Amino acid sequence: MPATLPQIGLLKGLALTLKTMLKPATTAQYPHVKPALPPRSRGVIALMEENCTVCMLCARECPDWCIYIDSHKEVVPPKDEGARARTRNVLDRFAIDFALCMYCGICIEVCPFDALFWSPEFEYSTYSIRELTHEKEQLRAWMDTVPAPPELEVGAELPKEIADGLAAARKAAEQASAAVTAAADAAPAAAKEGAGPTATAVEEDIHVEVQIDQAVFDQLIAEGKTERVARAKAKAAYVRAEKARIRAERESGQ
Amino acid sequence: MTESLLALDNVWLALLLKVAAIVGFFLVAPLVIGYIEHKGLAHMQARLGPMEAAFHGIGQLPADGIKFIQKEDIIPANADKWVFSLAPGVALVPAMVILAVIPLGPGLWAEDLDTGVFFALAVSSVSVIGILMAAWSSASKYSLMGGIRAAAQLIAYELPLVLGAAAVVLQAGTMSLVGIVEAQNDFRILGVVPMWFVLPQALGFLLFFVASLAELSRPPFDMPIADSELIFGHMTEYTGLRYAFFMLAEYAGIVVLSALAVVLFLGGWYPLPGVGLPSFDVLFLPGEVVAALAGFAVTMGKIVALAFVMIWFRATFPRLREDQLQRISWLAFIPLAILNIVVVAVFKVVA
Amino acid sequence: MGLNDQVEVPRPVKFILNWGRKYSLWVFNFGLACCAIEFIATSAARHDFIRLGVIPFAHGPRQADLLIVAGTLTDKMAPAIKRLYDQMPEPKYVISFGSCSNCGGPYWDSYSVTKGVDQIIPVDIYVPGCPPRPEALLEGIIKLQEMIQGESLKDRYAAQAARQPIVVGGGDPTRHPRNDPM
Amino acid sequence: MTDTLLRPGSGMLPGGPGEGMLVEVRGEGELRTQDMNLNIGPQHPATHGVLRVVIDLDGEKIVRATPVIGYMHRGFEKLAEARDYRQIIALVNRHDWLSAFCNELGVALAVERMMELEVPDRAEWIRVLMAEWNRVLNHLMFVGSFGLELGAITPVFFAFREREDIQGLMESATGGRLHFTYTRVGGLKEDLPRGFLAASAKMTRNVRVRNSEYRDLLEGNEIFKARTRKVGILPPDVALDYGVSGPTLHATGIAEDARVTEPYCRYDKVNVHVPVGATGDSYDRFQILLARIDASLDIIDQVLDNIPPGPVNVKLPKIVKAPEGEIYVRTENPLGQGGYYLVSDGKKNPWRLKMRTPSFNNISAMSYLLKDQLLSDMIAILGSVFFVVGDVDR
Amino acid sequence: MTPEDLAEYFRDKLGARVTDTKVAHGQLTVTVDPEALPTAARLCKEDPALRFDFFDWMSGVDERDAGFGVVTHLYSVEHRHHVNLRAVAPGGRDQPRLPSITGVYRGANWHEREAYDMFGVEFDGHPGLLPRILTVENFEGFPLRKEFHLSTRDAKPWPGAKEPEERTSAEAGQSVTTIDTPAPVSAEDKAAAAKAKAERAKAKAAAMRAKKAGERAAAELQPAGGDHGARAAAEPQPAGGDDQASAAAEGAAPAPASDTATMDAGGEGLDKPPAPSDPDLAGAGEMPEAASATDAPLQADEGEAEETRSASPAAAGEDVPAGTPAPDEPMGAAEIADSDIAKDAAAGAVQGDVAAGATGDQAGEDEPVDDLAAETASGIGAPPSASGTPGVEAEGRHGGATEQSGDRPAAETPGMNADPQGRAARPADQTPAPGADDGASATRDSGQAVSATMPDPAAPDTTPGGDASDRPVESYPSPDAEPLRAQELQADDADPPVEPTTPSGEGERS
Repeated sequence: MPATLPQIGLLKGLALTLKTMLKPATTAQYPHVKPALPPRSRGVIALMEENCTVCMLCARECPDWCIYIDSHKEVVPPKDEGARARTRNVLDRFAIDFALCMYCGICIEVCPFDALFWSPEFEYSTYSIRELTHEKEQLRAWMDTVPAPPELEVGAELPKEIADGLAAARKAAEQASAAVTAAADAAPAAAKEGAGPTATAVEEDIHVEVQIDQAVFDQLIAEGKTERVARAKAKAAYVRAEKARIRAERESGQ
Repeated sequence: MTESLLALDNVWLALLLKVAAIVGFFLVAPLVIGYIEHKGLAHMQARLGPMEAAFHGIGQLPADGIKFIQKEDIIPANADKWVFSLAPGVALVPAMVILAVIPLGPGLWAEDLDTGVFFALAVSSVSVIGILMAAWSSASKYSLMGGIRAAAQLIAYELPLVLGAAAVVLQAGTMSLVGIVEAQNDFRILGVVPMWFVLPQALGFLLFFVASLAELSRPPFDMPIADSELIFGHMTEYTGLRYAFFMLAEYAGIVVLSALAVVLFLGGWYPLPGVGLPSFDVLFLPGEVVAALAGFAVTMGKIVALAFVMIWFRATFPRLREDQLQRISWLAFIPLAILNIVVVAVFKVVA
Repeated sequence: MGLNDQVEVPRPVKFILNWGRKYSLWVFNFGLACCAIEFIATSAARHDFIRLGVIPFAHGPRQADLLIVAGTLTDKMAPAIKRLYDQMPEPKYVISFGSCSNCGGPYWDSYSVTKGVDQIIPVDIYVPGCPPRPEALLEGIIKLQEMIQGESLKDRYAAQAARQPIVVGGGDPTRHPRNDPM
Repeated sequence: MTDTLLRPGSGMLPGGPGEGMLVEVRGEGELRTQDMNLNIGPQHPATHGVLRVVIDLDGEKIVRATPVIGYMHRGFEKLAEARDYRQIIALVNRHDWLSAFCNELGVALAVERMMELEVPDRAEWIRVLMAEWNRVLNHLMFVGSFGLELGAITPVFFAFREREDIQGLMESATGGRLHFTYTRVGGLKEDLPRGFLAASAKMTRNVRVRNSEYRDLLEGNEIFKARTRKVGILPPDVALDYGVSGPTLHATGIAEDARVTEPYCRYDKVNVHVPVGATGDSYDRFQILLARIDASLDIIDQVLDNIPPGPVNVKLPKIVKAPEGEIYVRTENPLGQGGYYLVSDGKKNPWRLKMRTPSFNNISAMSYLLKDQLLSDMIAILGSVFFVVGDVDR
Repeated sequence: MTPEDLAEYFRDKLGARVTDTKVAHGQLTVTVDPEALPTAARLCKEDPALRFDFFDWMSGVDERDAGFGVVTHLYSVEHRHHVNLRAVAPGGRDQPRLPSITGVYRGANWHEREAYDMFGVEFDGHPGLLPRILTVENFEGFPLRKEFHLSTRDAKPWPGAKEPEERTSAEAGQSVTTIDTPAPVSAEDKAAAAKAKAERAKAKAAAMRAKKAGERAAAELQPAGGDHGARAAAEPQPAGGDDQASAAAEGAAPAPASDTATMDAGGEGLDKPPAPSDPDLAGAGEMPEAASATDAPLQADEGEAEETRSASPAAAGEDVPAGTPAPDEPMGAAEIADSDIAKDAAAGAVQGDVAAGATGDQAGEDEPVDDLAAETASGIGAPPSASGTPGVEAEGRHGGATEQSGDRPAAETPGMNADPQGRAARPADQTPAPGADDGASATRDSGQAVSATMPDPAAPDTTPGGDASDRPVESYPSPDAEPLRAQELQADDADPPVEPTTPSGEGERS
């Protein structure tokens, strides 16, 4: 027979479709049943405004240039009278254009102050494209939909902060026991240790007044560097020199 | 031979009632079949199908209808206007006309023609012209190719359809559909076992059923229409109500050809071979009306069962290439159909 | 052209007509890039937008009334989408699905990408994401359905009448002897 | 044969379709048949996106087929020159959108080899795990879409049922369903969430069972065999000449697989089975697809047994700069052999990043494959050469 | 064979024609002189010891002033070794030519067409380089050449370049000592640079206008049909002069980017990595001691920043913040825009001459119709490609597609009709949200303008939807497809003219 007579293949196919028909459907009826999303799901970016120090890193690292930040500087009056007044960056506007965003998460990864988080929220389609540019109030509102990060797999190395925290706690415990035996001065060091965030603990606490090292500045401008970079390098050189000097005094002092 | 319930003394009133019944059934049944197709197909694919329209999607096909009424009615500029507008009608009317002949219950038929089968099959071949008209007048390469393929396929599968029915007529001895149903009721294999024609003529039934699949361009024979290189075959250019007519023609075709198969092979309104219908009075309904309603329910049950098998095929099988299609029809089905007639004839003479 | 673009349709009739258009959105699968895969996932078993009345079997633009632009629209493809949009019969809606079709998304600075499909065809709903979740598309469709339910037919037909018929090719009668313009 | 432009009215049917078409008039006898120039695409009804094929038909037989590409060209190589390496990784997975992780992996490997960076062991193993899951996702999609091309609408729903489960698993680790952006130069973004490995083990068993369902539904189906047997046969030497790779090359009998010939990550510690076909027709390509799903599941099981503990990425300077020079890295993407030719001039963004994509070469062989085939066979062939248009046009 | 003895093998087989062989990262790159490329390829394919039968890929590489090199990668399935055949095309940067190897490897056909499309390297003996394989048929310019410029990156001021503004005490409402930057001189030279730039913009605008007027006279009038081109131009409320600023920024920004002189000189400027974390912008200051930044973010000393955990920038060496579009400007383009000098300079240039041909603008628009910026932008910088490269559209103009001079008269972008009530969502007023930062809107606006008016490529009768078959079909692909004439673009009757009648089809439209 030229054509293929219906053999077992067709009947097996029919049996399978009938079997599937009798089994319950796997549909999750969305509007009535909300999906259970894993904690890392990339739905929308939420901003914890308090953490943001307007370092502009996220706006610069974003491949789509879709984070718009306006800010201005404010002077914070000194807490106790002796100290100096500090200027602080205050965020005026932090908007993310979600029509442009490619949801790659680089801004969240690069933020040094953990101000940006992923939230699995996905229900924000709009009638007009301009409503897709969300301001910081909405981003702040999304903060409470941000779940806690999941525990890591067995055998994974713990993230740096937690690892440092544990190490610091362990060191503090040793020092505390050492303090019981040794003189009382060990205690304040341990206390500072615990308080210091995760920066590598700098023993001496030198506070240096920052100025421009004019010599370095002129030399750099001569080299053709732009004036802003030259200023920055000159200050760095000055601070380094200042610290070295202070350290030298301290050694010689002790 | 029982007389049609609708055969009243006033001819015009009877005519009006018959036409109303046919058009009513013609509009409602395809919607039911369409709904079954949506839900059946969905559950075979592990999903739910229309749910939101109105309680489990009952309102899905009426919603489609309401929407198609509001659609803009586009006629392609290069199209031949009149042929383009009439094509859906020509494709739809045959399905309605055949219903006049098909008995859906004891006494429930419009006209009991003596040449019932001949009339039904003759009218069913008119829809090919509708498809060709649509294809040629849409002035688009795709609809032209789709139309030509559809015509070749329909003509190829007309023969097994007719030959299958011919075997039944041979067996029943009459061309009238009511007569065939009655014949099936008092048909005994080897004189003792009551059976419908489906068992002795299983081959005929299979050919008839598969040929009606091809007649409607249903998968696995839907090469002319739902093919990824022919977009939508002859219906590519149709929008709005005209397209709705074509869809209605397709589902009505399923109802009509399943009904024909039920009447010819599956014993019409008889619930079981050899078992009659209950004809006692219930409440205020006289006996015949109760029997008619029960018969109608049984026939509809069988029609839905056959339609479900068509939907089942659609969910499972890929498409055949049209040269394979033609080869199956000419080289396999028609010889088998002739063989079937010969066997039936021998049995008719011997038994 | 009749009164339907001057007089508001009575409320119950309007409700039924809107209800019909709302639950029968035949979608034309204009899948371009990665969002097309999420579009197919939405039509597949787990999310199944046929539940909402969105039927994916519309083969050509002629039978469709919802165009979901899923993926990056490049400049070479723009005339094609313009023609397909023109071919769709009138009560038609467009959902722009994903950042690429919203406004160019990750390819905002590419030399060959159209920055947003709303420059080519009018868009009703913008679904953000790259690619957005299937549930996001479902939510977009539900928003569209709410809009359709509240739509006024008078304005729709007025808008339709205001827009001259899109006679592509200048409707030059000599092109086709038999085609005598009315 | 001359190209004659039919005057209005001189066409097959006066005023009807076919008039004014440029046709090649052939056949001297009274039965003058005319070829029809047909356009499939660029909006291809099947799920392949925007490939356009211009065909000259003599009746139903294809005389000449020319694929026209470029409808999805987004200029990645130019954009890569204006982005740094992390941003490139975020952008590169949008090109072959069905094998996002393998694309990212290629770029990361290229930069790491140039910087001679030593990636932690655990990161390498997790990369193999994710690449293989991505391969299963890709092949499931093509099992579904090949059935859809031929008219069977159910396999695509079954395939997506599995894809949804696997995508849920991948999303729990990377956060994305389709574009994971999980690789970084020097390892991965972060480690797997708890319970991922256990869920992976359960998922491989469940997908293996479902895989047998596809065999019943499609592979065994006689109509499917009739449509695909001996259709679109590609001889091995022509395949190599066009640079075809992946399942299409393996169907012709050549087992050229970068995971075996040049193992990267931890593929040398895992035995990779490369299924090979006999005749190189569409049916072989489909069978290889199903066999590759099983092969990938075996690899996943082997990886799950020996993922070592340890860190997942290397502490890198803030700006990653590839040193001067050029390098070509080959990886085995699900659709074929993907590669990255990176020329760097020491700055943070590459001087030239050429992305060698498998689909570009596979589709260039299409004009050879489609010659003298029937029109409906063309659909079977186009469906059986697995390609993604974003991969073709970059 | 190992790469080294492969190199040997090539040297003795090809002798002088091999100019140099290099082995890096375990891969061999053989540079042959251009004419010998086909012979080298034939050698690789037929030589039994090599048997490079797998044609992997071929692509161009921009070799700066040496012109363009083409690298072909071959692989042998049998011997499992690779080779990179490299040849630098003679003819420098304007006429690079190379012999084609489609004779040896059939796979080279598409790769050579791509090399032509991307770099402009012609291959002698190739069956048909045109029509262009990847870009739009009449795309002008070769994208992967280094002088081809991603102009969206210039049009949109880089959000990363924004600096925290120094607010006067009144505004900030707190005691703010206005911190005057130690080097007062920078203000003057900044203004001078801005003024020079504005001059250059004006000169270029004048030249462009002359050319455009000539072109517009040649191209016939736009078709009368189609409704009024411009979308309802609801103007954004200028948020605190932002529009003007961004207009100026755009006005200012493209100027520097345009003259190629600065392009080559400011090498750094070429590649515009938007993401340098550049030293002096980071506000981290010395992390360890001071809780908050000790002084203005501008004065971050990166010396201390080195060992801090957080992201304060490591690379002290980073000189100019490469990200800012203007390569040699100390400040980001946005800052120039903020300074008042540049604003009125640019505005002045723009306001001076309302382009005669600005079509489709409603009269009542308050903002000056700066059609000119569109012309200046499309004239300079990015080649006036009809492609998606968005000519800079001054911010705040009606977003929809207006008639672009010299381009195919815009197919009327539907949605012109302000569909007042029902589908207000129709983007009747696509222009940016009031106060939406200029960045976002500029992309969408600048991105919008040109790309909407698509040149209809050579009449592709895109199915489905049924293209009327009686349309004259050019034989496709014809090797000599000359660029499309304007009227052919217009008479795009591929789509059957549509006669919409009222929905329920009662009665034809009269």
